[in-house]
Amino acid sequence: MSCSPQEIAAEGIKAQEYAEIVQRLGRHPNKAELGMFGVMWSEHCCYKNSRPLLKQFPTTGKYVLVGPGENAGVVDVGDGLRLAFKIESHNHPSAIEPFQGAATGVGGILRDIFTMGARPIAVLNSLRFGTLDNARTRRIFHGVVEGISNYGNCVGVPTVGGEVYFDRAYSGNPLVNAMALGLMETEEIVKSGASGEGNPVLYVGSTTGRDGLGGASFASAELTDESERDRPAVQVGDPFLEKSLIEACLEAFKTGAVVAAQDMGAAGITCSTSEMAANGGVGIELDLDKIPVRESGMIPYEYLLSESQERMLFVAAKGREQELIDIFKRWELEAVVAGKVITEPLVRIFHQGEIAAEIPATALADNTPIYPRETPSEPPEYAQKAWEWSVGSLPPCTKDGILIQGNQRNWSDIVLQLLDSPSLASKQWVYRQYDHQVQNNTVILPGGADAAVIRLRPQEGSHTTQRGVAATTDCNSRYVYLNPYEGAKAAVAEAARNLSCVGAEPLAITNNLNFGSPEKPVGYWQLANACAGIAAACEALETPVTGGNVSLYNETLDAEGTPQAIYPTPVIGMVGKVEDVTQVCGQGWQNEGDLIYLLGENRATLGGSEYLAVVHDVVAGKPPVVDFNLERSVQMACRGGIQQGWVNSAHDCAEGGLAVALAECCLGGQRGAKIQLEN
Amino acid sequence: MAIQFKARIYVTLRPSVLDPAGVAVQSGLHQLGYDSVEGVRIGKYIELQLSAENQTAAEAQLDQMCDRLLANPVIENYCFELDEVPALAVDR
Amino acid sequence: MAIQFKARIYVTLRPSVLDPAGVAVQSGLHQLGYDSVEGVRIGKYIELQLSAENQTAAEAQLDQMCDRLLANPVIENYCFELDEVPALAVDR
Amino acid sequence: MKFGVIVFPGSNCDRDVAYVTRELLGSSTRMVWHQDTDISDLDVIIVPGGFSYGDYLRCGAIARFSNVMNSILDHGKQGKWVLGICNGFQILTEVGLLPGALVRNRDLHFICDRVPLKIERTDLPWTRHYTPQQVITLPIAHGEGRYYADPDTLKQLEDQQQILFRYCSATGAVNDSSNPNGSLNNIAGIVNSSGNVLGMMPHPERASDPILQATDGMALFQGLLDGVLVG
Repeated sequence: MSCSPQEIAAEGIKAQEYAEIVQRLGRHPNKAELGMFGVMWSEHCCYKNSRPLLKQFPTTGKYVLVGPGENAGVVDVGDGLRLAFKIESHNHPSAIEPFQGAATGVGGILRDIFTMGARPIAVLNSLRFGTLDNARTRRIFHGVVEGISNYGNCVGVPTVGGEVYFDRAYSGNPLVNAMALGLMETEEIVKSGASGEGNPVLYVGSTTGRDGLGGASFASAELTDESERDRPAVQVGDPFLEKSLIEACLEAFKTGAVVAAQDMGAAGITCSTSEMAANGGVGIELDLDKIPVRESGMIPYEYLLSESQERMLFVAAKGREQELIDIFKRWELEAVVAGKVITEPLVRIFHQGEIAAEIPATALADNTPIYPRETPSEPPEYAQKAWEWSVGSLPPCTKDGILIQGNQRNWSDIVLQLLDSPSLASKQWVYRQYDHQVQNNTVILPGGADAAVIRLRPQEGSHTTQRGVAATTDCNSRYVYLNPYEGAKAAVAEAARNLSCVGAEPLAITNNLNFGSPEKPVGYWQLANACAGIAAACEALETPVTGGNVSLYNETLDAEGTPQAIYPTPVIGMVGKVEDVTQVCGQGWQNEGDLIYLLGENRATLGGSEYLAVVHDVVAGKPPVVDFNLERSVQMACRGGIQQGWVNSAHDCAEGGLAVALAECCLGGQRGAKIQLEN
Repeated sequence: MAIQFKARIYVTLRPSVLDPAGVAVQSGLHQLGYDSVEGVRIGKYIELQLSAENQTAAEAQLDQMCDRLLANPVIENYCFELDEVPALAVDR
Repeated sequence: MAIQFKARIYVTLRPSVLDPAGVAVQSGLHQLGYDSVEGVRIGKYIELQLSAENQTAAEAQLDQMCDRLLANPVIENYCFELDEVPALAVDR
Repeated sequence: MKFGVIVFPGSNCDRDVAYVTRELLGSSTRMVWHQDTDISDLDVIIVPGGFSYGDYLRCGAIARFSNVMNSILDHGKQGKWVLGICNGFQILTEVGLLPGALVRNRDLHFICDRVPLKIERTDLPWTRHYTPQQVITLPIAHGEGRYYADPDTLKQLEDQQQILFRYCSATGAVNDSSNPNGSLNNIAGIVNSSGNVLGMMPHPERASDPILQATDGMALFQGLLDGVLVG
């Protein structure tokens, strides 16, 4: 019996995709199976529009131990220490319910880390909101910060860095990207591929309910005013239970009795069973009757698509499952055998004794639809118009000031206006709400430097080391909007510069691609060129991509129905190696009389600058072009100077240029500076 | 002449929404030996006074206040009780 | 045969304790134009079910639970309502 | 000198405290699971920071019923050392080892910062390595750290000098502007009448490791070590 067009559309499946499903199954799918395909073939889970573009990323390098395809990337940070890290987005849930949307974003990214066998040691977040003169934006901003603060503080992982931007382009669609770092504690890195016919499949963690139903496919649907009404697609997190889950999982992994593990993120049971089966080239049978529930009368569709939080799926070594269950009981967590590994590469779901769903695992998780699209060769009209901008169009100015709309402004007043704009102003109101010192490894406090620096302190063994890691998240989305290729290159270069400014050697990146609809030519032009820019920069700076997240359809239809795309925002999360945490530096001036050096060339370009946007309300011009040779040598000189102890502080010129950078160094060091620009 | 009312508002999580606080308190009560306790749900209790023309106007005002601020319709339900405060006992 | 009871417990801050949440909500309501609102106090509302021999035993049990866990006498007062749950409507 | 650090499912700072007493102070330290009951081998019990039971009802509300709490009550009543840090302080007030309560911060936000504190007395091992009225800086990280006690209790605390730490300005001024969370009388840390039980919201263990630059907290642990041996 065929599914109705409404049912098919409701699952976000296109007509030709439905035809493909029928062909692969050799029959029509039932409601549960349709829902499983709907969520697994959404952009959020299978990257059907972006996968062809992601293939061009460099993913191998001498420090990379695990690249894309697993729950998180892993790099070697020296002395046998291995760092897991990843970034993920919770944009759409945060627009509907800011507190829980952001909180569950933190919970989800933490699970991606400890499911690899790593203890989470730090969290960063990259946030973008509309302008603060809008009441709804203020409500979203307050809720998101409080949600991150509540979850991170309760789970005991320090929130040590990140960025916050405010721009009209995000008013209907905030961006909430969370990045987490973890220190591997298990001998072997725990992978997600299931194996061993007959091995029991263990469901561990919280109970299952109807919350967040369809969260995954919802994440790829555009946010309209109507979506405000279909609100139940929001999950509620329990950080206290997650804290116990971290301890219990790490304890379980160290027994060696866990063959594979996967976090239940978007699409819950469907995603974990199909990905674990597909990654292992085997099948999984699961009995929904065994799943601990907190609501009664749930149908297979609801079990399979529920996005209840704090749940994991394990494959245990046959015969040792009770050993694992006892560990979870000690931490007052659910742990039940819910199925087993089978050789046929199928996901077979039972409910009340009958087969509720039976689908080839690879059909769900591996060979999923891919939409290679042609990148428009011609830049869109908005970009061409913007590139015609020239400095000449600005009012005349002298060394004393500038005449803007009839009133004379001096340069001090202009710098103060820039420093006062929310995107550049101090973010202390935000990070003061995050516990950024728990675990006692935070070497540089938030606001003190261009990147966060965390000491590596393994819990077990007498492994005393002065090693550390540095981390940052960066993206100037105005640059990417004006020129996706150069803007994306600049995002990677800025992340590497920020790490070099604390003395850390950049190793690898994770990335969160937040873009509009790829089905629109402008959207795809932005996505394709940005991915090319990331690939070029990662190649040139030797920072391979170890994975990440794609969030498309970030657009809002306002009341009149005109689509408002967000700025294309490829957030780069980069990690760096710190040989000795006592040899790092911040951005504030340290001593009176120290000399101030400008590394690199001062090629003044106002294209896409904060000055143009904030002071003149103009978004135009060509953003600066990154010269990789100069970039490499400037960063090497900076890192070398710090390691030799010649450099007392370092800071990169980002938004607001030289003037704002100098002001920030003065504020950080509570000292002034006398600057002689070449005349 | 406006009448003074005393309102008691109960804001609770919608049944389908996980209530971690309720779960933690329930297990706490069980540990204390109160095993028969079930279905613990924790919500907010808000007391306030307001003045309005009459009972229906007060109720309308209260409904609006709950929808716009006191409750989060995404994950919470609300109900309230409204009593006229006798004129002399008006609590200034 | 034990009887099922439904309890509604209200835990409020003692008047002497500053209630910043209440103050913040009151100013929020004023900003939204509800100027007549006064005396906003925010407390906890707890729902649960328990079984006991009879009404008095249930009340005694509930008093104990409030004193030992649900309320902190140093800063909070509590009161509760207790209703028998009709046998057939018992929520298993 | 043997230290015991209590571990609740929601404790976050238990390992941080153990690192200070074991690695930095070189003292024997044992982690005590909250359901254990035998702590007779221990001299100092530290109830660390964190969210013990998720702190949903009230911070520390549920933790106080863990099996280990009765043993800690006896340990305190026998005059042995008990230190409650942040969530630990909240638990000690809930269990009645210390008077008063910790309620939601005046400005309704969680605060993670470094704040100046005034040492009110130095005749106890906890503060013997500080000088009277000295201003030190310790990290705080809490959402419910506003100390409250009824007027009689407050008067007793002041009269019997049970207040050990007070929030103050960098120059030692005790006033409203130097009070981060609205605690009555700027109270940041108190002892019981016999001085062997200390509860404090600031985190001394987060200012004890020289690698992290701030070390104003180490003297508290050191004082306990030296004070007791001599005393």
